[in-house]
Amino acid sequence: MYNYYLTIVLAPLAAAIVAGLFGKQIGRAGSHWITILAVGLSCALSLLVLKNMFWGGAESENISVYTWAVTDGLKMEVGFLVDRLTALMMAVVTFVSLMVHIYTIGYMHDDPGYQRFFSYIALFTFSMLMLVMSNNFLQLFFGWEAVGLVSYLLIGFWFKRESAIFANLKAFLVNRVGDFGFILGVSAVVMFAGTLDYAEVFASADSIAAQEIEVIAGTPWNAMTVTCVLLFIGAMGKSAQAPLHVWLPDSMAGPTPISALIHAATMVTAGIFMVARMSPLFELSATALAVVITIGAITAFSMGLLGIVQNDIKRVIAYSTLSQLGYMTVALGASAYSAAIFHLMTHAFFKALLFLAAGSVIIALHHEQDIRKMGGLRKYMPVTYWTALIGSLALIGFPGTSGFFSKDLLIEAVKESHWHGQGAVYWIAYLSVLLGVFVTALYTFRMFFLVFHGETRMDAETKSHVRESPWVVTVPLVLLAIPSAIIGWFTVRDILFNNYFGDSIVVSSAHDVLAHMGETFHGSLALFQHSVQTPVFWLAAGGALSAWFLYLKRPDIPATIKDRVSGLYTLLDRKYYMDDLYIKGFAAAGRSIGNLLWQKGDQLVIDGVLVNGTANSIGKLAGVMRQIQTGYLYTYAFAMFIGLTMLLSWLIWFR
Amino acid sequence: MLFHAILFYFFSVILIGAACGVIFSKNPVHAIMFLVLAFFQSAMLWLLVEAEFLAIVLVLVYVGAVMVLFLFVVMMLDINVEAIQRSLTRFAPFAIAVALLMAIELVQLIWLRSRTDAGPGVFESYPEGYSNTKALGSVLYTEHVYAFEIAAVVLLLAIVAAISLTMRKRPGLKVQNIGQQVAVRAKDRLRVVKMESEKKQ
Amino acid sequence: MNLTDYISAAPEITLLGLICVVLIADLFVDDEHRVMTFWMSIAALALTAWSLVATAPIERVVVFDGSYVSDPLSQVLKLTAVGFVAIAFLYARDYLRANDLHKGEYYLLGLFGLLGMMIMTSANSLLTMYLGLETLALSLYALVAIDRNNATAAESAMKYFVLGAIASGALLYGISWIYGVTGTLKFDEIATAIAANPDLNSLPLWFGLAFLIVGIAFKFGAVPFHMWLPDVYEGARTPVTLYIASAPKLAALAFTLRILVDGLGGLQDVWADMIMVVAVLSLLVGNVIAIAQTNIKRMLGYSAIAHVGFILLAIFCGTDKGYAAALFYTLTYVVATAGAFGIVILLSRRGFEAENLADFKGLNARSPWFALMMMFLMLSLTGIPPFIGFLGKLNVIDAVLSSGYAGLAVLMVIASVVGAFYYLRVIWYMYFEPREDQAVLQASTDTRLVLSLNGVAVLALGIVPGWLWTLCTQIALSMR
Amino acid sequence: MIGLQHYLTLSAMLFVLSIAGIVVNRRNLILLLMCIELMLLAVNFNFIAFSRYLGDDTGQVFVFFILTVAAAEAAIGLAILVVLFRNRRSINVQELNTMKG
Amino acid sequence: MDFSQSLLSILIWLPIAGGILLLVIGDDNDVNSSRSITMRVAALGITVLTFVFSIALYKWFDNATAAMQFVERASWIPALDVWYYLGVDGISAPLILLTTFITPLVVIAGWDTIKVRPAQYFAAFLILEGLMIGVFCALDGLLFYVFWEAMLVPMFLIIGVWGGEKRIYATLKFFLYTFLGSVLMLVAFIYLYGQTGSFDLFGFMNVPLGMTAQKLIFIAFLLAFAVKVPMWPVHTWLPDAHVEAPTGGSVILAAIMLKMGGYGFVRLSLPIVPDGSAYFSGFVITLSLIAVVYIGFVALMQKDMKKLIAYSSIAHMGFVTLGFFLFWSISSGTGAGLGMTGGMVQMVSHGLISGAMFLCVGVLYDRVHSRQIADYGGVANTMPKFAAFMVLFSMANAGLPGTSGFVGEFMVIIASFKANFWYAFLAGTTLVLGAAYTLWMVKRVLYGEVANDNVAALEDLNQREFIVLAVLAISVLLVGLWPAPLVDMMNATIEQLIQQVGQSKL
Repeated sequence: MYNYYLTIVLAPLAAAIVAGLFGKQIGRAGSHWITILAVGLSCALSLLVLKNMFWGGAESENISVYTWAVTDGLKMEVGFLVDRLTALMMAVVTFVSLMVHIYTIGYMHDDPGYQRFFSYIALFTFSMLMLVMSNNFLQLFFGWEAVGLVSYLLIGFWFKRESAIFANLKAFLVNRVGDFGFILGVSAVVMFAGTLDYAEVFASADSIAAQEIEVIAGTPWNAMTVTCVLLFIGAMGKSAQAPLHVWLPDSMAGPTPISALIHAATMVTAGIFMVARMSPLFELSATALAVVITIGAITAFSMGLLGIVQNDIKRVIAYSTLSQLGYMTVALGASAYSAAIFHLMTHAFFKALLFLAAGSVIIALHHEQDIRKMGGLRKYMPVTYWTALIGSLALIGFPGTSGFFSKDLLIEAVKESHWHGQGAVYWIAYLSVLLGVFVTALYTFRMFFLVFHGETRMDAETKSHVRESPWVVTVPLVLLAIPSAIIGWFTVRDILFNNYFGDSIVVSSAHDVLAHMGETFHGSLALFQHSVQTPVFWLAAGGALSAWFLYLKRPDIPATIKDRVSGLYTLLDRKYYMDDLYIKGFAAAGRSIGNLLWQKGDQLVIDGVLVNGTANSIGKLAGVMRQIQTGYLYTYAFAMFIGLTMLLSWLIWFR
Repeated sequence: MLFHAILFYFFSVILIGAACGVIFSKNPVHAIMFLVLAFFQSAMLWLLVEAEFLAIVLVLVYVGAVMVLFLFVVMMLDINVEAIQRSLTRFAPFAIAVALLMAIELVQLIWLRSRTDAGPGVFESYPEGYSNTKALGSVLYTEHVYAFEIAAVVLLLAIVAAISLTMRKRPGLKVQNIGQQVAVRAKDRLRVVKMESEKKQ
Repeated sequence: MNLTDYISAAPEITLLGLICVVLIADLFVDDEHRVMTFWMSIAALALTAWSLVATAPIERVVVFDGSYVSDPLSQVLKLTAVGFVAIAFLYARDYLRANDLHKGEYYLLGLFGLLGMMIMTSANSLLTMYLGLETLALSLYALVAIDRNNATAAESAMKYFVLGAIASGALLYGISWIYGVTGTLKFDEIATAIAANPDLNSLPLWFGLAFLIVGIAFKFGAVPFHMWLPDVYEGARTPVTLYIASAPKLAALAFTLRILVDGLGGLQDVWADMIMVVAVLSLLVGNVIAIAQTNIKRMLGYSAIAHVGFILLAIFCGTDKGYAAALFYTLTYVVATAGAFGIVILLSRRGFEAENLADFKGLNARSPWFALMMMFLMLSLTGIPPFIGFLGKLNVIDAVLSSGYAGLAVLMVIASVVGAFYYLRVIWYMYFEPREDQAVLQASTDTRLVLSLNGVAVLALGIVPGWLWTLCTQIALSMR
Repeated sequence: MIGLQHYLTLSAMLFVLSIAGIVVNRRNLILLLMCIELMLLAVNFNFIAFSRYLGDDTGQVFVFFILTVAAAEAAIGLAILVVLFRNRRSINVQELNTMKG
Repeated sequence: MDFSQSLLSILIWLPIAGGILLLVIGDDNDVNSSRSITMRVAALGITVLTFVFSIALYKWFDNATAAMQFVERASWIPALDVWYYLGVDGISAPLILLTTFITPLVVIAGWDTIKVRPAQYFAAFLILEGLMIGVFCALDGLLFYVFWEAMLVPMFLIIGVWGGEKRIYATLKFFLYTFLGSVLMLVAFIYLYGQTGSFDLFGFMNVPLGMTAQKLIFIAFLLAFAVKVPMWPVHTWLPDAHVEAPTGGSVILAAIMLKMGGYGFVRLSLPIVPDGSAYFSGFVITLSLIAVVYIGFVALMQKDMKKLIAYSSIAHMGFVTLGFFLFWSISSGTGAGLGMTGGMVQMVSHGLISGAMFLCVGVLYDRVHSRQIADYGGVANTMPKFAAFMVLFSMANAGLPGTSGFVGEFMVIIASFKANFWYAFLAGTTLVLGAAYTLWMVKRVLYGEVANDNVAALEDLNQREFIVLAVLAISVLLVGLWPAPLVDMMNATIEQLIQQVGQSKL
């Protein structure tokens, strides 16, 4: 299997290098072919690996590829840990990536940076695979940052656009804030476990939990809590959890395919994956889990609300992604790691689908992204319409769709988690995710109705050109719609309750909500049948109906509401002023501190006073001292005279 | 002894007075005269301690030669005495204070610190028939012959230096060159020019 | 008086005889062939050097009833002095010729000065020391004023003369006290007297010592007895400055070592303190004021003051290492400073004195080679390795540290950093500024050759300094 | 009883006076030369006094040489003075400051 | 052919001799004249040859031992017991390789852009190269100092002659600053010489010293090395020197000369005065952290690209000193070695990255003659290849894993966490600050619409520039992806160093 793994990882890398360095030579077709073939190969092999795991009963493998460096007893290696969790992630990543590759042929058809784009997304695939397949923290961090890099490059793909290059810088920096926590977390791991290797770290998890660290002198904290919280800060950055979420909506400035791939399906879920991967550690710190669930709950609800007021189609989906990531995080905090990963998977499919559908709409409308200028596209773009509908239903958790299974059970798990959690936090989390369902449905269908139903609001010029996208666009839509619709049915039992993940996810029995739920789980069908009895269903339905009522039936009401609660609206419209906080607060403060230190510290005090000051004062001293050399003979003689007298005085009186 | 002391103080007071005169007199010629006076007083004082040879040399060399040289230079330079209004430097008071300080130190040294046994050091009188000149002469050319030679060098050097500094050939000076005059030949002075006789116009 | 006395003093006698020969021969040389005098002087120097080598004593010899001493110190200093005088003559020749100053007197006075230096180096009594000093001083006064039509030269000569006379007056006064207390003028006898009677080590002797130190400090140009030095360096014509800046430093060193070590070694704890104060002041004042200079001769004058600080600090240690370091430092300093003035002379031409720092602008464009040489010399003076000046500083600092004065060592190096500025400024002008003077450098081949050798020497010596240091150590050990 | 100390004191006074004379005089250069002569005279006093006190002739020999050298010095000093005067037409100490700083 | 016995001498003297040869060939300001071409080819040939010899050094280097290798020992100044004593170990060999690697690139980078006195320019670099290698090889204190100081001179000239407008201020500041620092080191050396009777560095390491002496010596060393590194607050010479230096000068300055300081710490401070180092370790760490944070903020606000990179160099070198001095803060277990290895790797990596960054700026400067960020914008439109390189190096500068910039930072942060959470916290801020100042510059320079006519007229990299940057890019990635060969070279030496440092000399 070792060669398979290497191939899975290196094929996209090789393709990326070829397409990137020799793009001109191999031409546009050459570059998309080579990358698609490479990613296709990866995908096929990943599915093979997944199959072996799922049905073949293959054991997880921990392989070292090469030694990166060894020093001072710390072994730093590059290697693969392929277990069931990894296998699932690999399959998801390569599959979505492949779809996006194909889709890109159509989407980027006229772009001058065609080869570059393929190179980037292939490189991204490589990076993401390195991340998920890693068997140690070093490589994890490598993948972590590498996907960040590609994300940076892709958000700024259209580097002439001010918004794009602003967004990519912002994305990178905000991610870096997370990485800052993450690297400290890795350091903590090394400090307490003395190794970077997952297996060894997990093996010594108990000893870590037994240690203490005084971050603030005099207040010993549990080492595991510190480690996990630091690691989770990394996850917050990558998975865009509040308050480090601000980069994700802006990242929509990049081309739509990468919004689908990176900013919805794969990269942003790296944080979720990482926490799940670190479950042996997080399980040992209740405090860390409480932090996780709190952050997740805040993100899930508050980001969903923002989705309602957005008018940019991609931004709506982006906020939805934020909200869904919040859901996953909540699940992590509830120790329902499997549920989080399950939702991660289904979300990857339907959110990629939604983005690609949105992209399809955007191409059709010549890069118009404002949903107020759309409407009634149903009749022009049937394939897009239907696939988008599937995606939307999955997103709101319409019974039977993949989203239904994952979200419904996730919420259930959160509800259940109160019995091991720390009281209020879990109730708040539960409430948030529950209300979030309504919100999700509301903004999803608001967007859906505004885009596809109602009257057409675009100008005549555009209208005349609107037609369904080419097959390279629609085929991926269809291919993604299939799993979005049905995959939940087949996998929910195995993933959540049949201990599919085995050893790769560790849940202490005291926290094991899923096992608890598993006692009452009677299969997908039963779940489907009981769906109408759950508040989730009614909330979702309520949300969708409200959307229908407000945006199709009575389009005048939203404006009225807007006026009534203008304060709230402004708050939402300004995204809780978070951007202002970052840009006018932190960034501006950083710049003024920089200026202050530079102008006052470096230039004035150090250079001006100390360095040049010394030099100048020596110069001035020279100027003063040379005055003594008057040129007059008597002064000279007098100096000698004084000198002599001084010597004599010293001898006679002081010696 | 008392007489000796009276003489000493007499000459000393004049000597110091003359020295002050040198320093403070307005006219350089007066200053030179004061200096001559000082030298004379010194010679007297030296005689008092039986350093006859040096006393004589001082008068001969200094008064007889050096001071004359000074006088000569003052005259030659034709310094406008009126223009040189004597005045002291700005820090003269300060300088005098320093001088006083130094004088106090020296006096303190001489009288208080110089000897462990108090009381002035006494000059032993020379025995009868002692010749100061002879004594000096006998060591000068034996023990100090090397120094003596160097002194000669110094004088030679002074001659060379003084001449090289002050002697100058003035380019515009009209002087006769006797040798040239004597060696002159007629053809050098007289040129016989043949020319055509002029025709009458 | 016997023959050995005269054989021992053969170098001085030879030189004196040759001076007389040159003096007379010069009368018969007309202005066009004045270069003959130069060659005769060189020949005289060569003969003197030969006689020095030929009569080099195996061990310390004292003759002329204790007036004259010949030992390794005197031999080495005399030989190097002869060498530097020769170099000075060579550098001076073209300059003098170009500026209508080419008279026999420069060489003659130079030779007289050399004789004075040799007498000083070999003096074993305060009397001969004084006479040697005056021989040197009178020659220098006259040399400074040698350009009779130059008002600044005359002015500086006058200043030099008056202050020099005061200094020798003070020196004499000091000598009289030493004589009065110890009853002798000979260094070895003074030392014996002090050793024999510790009571002598008291204030009267100290006062005498203080006056002697004034003389020493003046000769070296140490603060606050340095005031003459910048004016003389600036005012004198460059060849004269070159002369004053080089060989007489060696004589001053001999002067100091003979008096303070040979004679008054027993009073080391007294003079060390005085020397230290003077040295530290020199170090600071010299380096700081040099920064403000725009005239390179004056700047080098202040730099000389600063370097004297180093030399005196080495002597201050009062150890063999210190004396060796002082000797080493002086020798190496003189090499560099002679070269530097040589370059100044090289840049000058008829009617144009390359006195200002600005005259060095763009030298690299005019003559890369001599710019390089000047850079070597400046770096050596700064004390940058691998140039010899560095090892000089190293040895002095070593000596100071070995005597336990870490603070002084730090002060010394910091002063060097301050000093680095003005040396670097010369390099800056040569390399970083565009050329302003378009004239081609004119110099005869032998001057160019020797100047190049001089520049390369600071590097070569820096790379192979061992023999010189060994020599200096041996000399220091032989002094007592 | 007149003895060593008296002569030394006299010499010291002369010495200090001569230095002071050089320092306070700001007009006439030739006066400086005379002060130097005075200074040497003071030194001579010292030597003679010590020589007599010690009963040693060397001191007097020294004085002899000082007189010689002083004469030579005076000659050169006056020569320089003459050169200076020829160039400057002045022997004013206060005008002797073209070089400074 | 076995020349391993004189390999180090060859490495030192070959370039110096080459420099003299170039001076002999002489200057010709016409770039295309045959003399000029001969001279340049000679310069390149010599540097490449030196590099080839250094490969031999790498080949024959024995990773297993901490002892000095390729030792050469000959008496130099017997009177002072000074030896021509050379040798390398795991901490000097990588730096020598770095030196020989960077210099040919500098020669290529200056190939035809230096119009004035090219022979002197190249000669200065060659001589500088030899001297720098000398510093890394010297095992005799005096020899070390000689190379150390002599190095200043060529750099002084490089900045002064071929520098920018304020070059004279900058170069004087550079020289005097570093000179001031190093003279005190000389005093310390001489003191140690007084204690041991020779300048042998091993003698220095073995001589017992009292606490006061150790403290004073440490301060003297600290000043010398802190200026060189440079550490806050003695860093202000660096931005000026970098900004005014010609591209090659900036590259050498950043890539190698700054390493002298770090090298000095490990070669001299730590083993010679372990207790002094222990006493001051907290102080040094504080300064290092200030460098990381303070300078990070300062770099953010720079308007001049070179200045920005210069400031970023200071911040990055903060990691080096931080790594070296963590030893005493780590109470138990391993980690100190990690810090030291991290510091060493950071030095090598910073050499590559900052060199590359300066070369990038040089590429732009050669075309537009401005270093101001504001004068650019949208360069990626006209110079895509260049932009790719610049982004890569910027990322490396920001410490992206997979590039060499990450390796050292990673190790040092891990080690500092072991020492103290807040050390790691402050050190870690570089992840944000480093990215912020580097990428903000990238954004303003490379991205966006074409800002002005100058940018519109830019031509992409020529072959020469491409080769230089490509070689650097490959090495940056190589070290980032597989630092093991580099780290293995150091391990044994650092292990021994740790032991040495752990033993009190009191």
